[in-house]
Amino acid sequence: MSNKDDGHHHHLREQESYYAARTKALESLFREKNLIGQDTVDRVIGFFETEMGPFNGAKVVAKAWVDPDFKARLLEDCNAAIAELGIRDGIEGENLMAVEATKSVHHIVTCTLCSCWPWPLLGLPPYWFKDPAFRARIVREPREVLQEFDVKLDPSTKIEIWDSSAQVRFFVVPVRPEGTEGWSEEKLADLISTEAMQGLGLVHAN
Amino acid sequence: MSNKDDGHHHHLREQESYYAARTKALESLFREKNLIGQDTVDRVIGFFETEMGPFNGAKVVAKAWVDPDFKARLLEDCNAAIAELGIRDGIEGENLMAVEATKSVHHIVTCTLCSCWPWPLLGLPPYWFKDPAFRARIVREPREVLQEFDVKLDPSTKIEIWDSSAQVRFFVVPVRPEGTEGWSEEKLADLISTEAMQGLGLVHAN
Amino acid sequence: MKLQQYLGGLENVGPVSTEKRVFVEEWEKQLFGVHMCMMGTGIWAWPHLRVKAEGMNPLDYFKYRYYIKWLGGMCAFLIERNYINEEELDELTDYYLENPDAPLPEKGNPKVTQAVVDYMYTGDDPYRDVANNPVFKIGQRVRVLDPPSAVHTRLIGYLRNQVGVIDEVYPKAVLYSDSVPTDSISVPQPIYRVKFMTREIWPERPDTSDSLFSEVFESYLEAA
Amino acid sequence: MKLQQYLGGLENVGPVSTEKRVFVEEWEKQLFGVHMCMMGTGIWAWPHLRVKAEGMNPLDYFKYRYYIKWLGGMCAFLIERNYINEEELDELTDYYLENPDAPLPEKGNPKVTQAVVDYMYTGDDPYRDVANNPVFKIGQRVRVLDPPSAVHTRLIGYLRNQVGVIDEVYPKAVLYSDSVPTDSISVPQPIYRVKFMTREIWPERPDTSDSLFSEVFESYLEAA
Repeated sequence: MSNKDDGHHHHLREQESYYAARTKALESLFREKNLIGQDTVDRVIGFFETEMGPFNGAKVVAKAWVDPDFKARLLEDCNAAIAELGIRDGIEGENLMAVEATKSVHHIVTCTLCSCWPWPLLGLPPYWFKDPAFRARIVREPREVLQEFDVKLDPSTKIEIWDSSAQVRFFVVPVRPEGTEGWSEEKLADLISTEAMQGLGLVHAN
Repeated sequence: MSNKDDGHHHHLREQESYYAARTKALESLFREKNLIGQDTVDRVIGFFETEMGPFNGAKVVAKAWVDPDFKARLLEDCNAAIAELGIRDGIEGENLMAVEATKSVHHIVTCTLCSCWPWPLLGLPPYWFKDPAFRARIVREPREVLQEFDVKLDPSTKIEIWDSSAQVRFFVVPVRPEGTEGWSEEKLADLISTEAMQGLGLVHAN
Repeated sequence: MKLQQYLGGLENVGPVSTEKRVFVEEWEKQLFGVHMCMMGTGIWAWPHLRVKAEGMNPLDYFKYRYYIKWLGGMCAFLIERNYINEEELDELTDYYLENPDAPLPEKGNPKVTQAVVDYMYTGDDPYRDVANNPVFKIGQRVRVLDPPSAVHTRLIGYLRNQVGVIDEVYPKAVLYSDSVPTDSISVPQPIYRVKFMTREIWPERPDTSDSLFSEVFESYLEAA
Repeated sequence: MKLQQYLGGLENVGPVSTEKRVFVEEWEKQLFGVHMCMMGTGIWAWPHLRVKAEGMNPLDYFKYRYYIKWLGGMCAFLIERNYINEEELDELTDYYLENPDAPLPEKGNPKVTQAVVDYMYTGDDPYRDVANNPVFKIGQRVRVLDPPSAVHTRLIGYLRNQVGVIDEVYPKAVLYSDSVPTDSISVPQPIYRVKFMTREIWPERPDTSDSLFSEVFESYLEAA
């Protein structure tokens, strides 16, 4: 059996080398044809490391937790509210909408047709969000899928699912955990995962 | 590349050894538990080699070609007509129905839910009939699938598809090829393939 | 949606198999023999095998060869119903893997063979001698219903919500099977042959006068 | 039926991925960078990538990791539109396979980077300033239509034939995209947020008060 597995992994590594070489060939051709700049790829990756990432969403959620007026404005007009915090919108966030989780209603975001995701607030989508099995199951058996994410909901909690298919990118303000009274926004933001801001995680005070 | 292929084939052979051993284990347990006779498997296989096979269907078609009255009875009551030729029905042939292909109507039989097939006339279904891709495509794009079977229909020929799902097992009397006037039933029967009797082949005089 | 119940009409699945053989490996014959023995002695029937096939991961359903799927389905069924246990099956599999030429035990029930042959010549009569009062008549337009997903169905996925014409009313009441969970066909009922125009089912395809016939249980139909 | 258009609700597909990383191989970042460059310079847009994804063999769609599918889709698109040719791509791929540490050419268009960053901060406004006279209003019951299979759709398969309630009427006319073939959404039209009860979509599931919201183009709806 171990021989088989080694062969399998070897084969996988070979494929990855191929994909890597083909990608390199692609960028190389783009450079030759003046379709890309030498620093474009680095700048794009850096952009999602420093400018558009889940740190934005966490900042917004923490603010909403400590400032009820801000939260009201966020739920009313998400794009305008995040601008107050100096967060720019843009691609895949032209029309953002925040929904607030409560103890009785849990929100889950998915995109069964592709992988629509609120980039300005969460950066790029992680692999789980794009997984065909996740997208197949989350709309029909959300409680079973939540279990696979180790999320335990009270059975009486109602679930609302948001399946993006046209223009709006949905974003969840999760429930603020107990025991965080008086915490700073920075300290609160550190608790908030990407998953919690799409309903596949809860926020816990560490 | 050849290394990869060898590895692939080696892996396949290994799997086949496993399936073979597991099947042997299964029959072995059946024998230990007195659930099967020592000659049951051989007798079953022999049954489909000598008693229920496409030779029955070919005999029926040849008879229908040379005897219009028999053909009329066959199309009216298939089970009764084949009994005239000494062909017994039975499993997967309790309710047979023959449909006659003409130059203007071509019949195709499929079973998109499983693999319903007229065993008394054709024996056991070949692999193509059970292939998920065949079953997916034949009902929606029959002309494209016929091309993959090297069957060329006149574009004006209408297609009728028979998708078995309840009780009836369909059987096609194909078009008699030109140039076979006066041939014996035996000689005609030799021309007729299993595929032709389900609409995935035509009959040609060699 | 169970993909195996919606197989017909699935797009982009690549070339079809044109393999004309019934068995491509010797072990498949032996497996088929054991299956036929199970059928002939009443251990199982087609609906049990179909339930297993429809409950498979759809990707595995495409991936594995026909009799490989049967092998999995048969073993799972026999273990669930306690005809055999998994440990003894695994142990014996290992034994035959290491000793591929080892003979089978010279034991068994000699009466089974004839019972199986008799069964193959008899089959299963689906008709039930109960009142058959068909709701629909020849020439009538009917719409195929779209009931919830079931463990097992004989409703062809691509026919859901389609309208056809009754082409034939079968003469007797049919019982599909009451030994497996189905949507609505485990009670005797009329069946109909319904004619559909394929251009209505797949209007995006080139226009033809092609038609498609299928037998449909009454409980899957309503007047259109 | 294109399976990728009917993914939601597909049963028996096994455990979900809980991989929380965005990229699992370094080359994926580079590929994403090239993709973003294509977006920012107008070489392609999401609909082109979606058309490729929906046109894939559904088994390959499940089999290959996300960015492996992107790589295939991007290369195919660029070759079809003559941005690059297959031979040069294959040759260079072989070269970098044999020389994985060989540098990229020190060439390129220095203006592209800022254009791409500007684009990422701007995005695409789907709203069109044309008359928007929505047919449906908040609280109205609507049925989702079941149009023929299209090359590309934004109609979620499991919502076909379902009845929901209009939860929101979006204020302006939306143009999806007129650069790819769609069923009916390549003209500006109203969109609606529609609320569905999941127990009505999947009545075979345990009964809950769970609901599902989705935005639906007007041309996919009729009054219920």
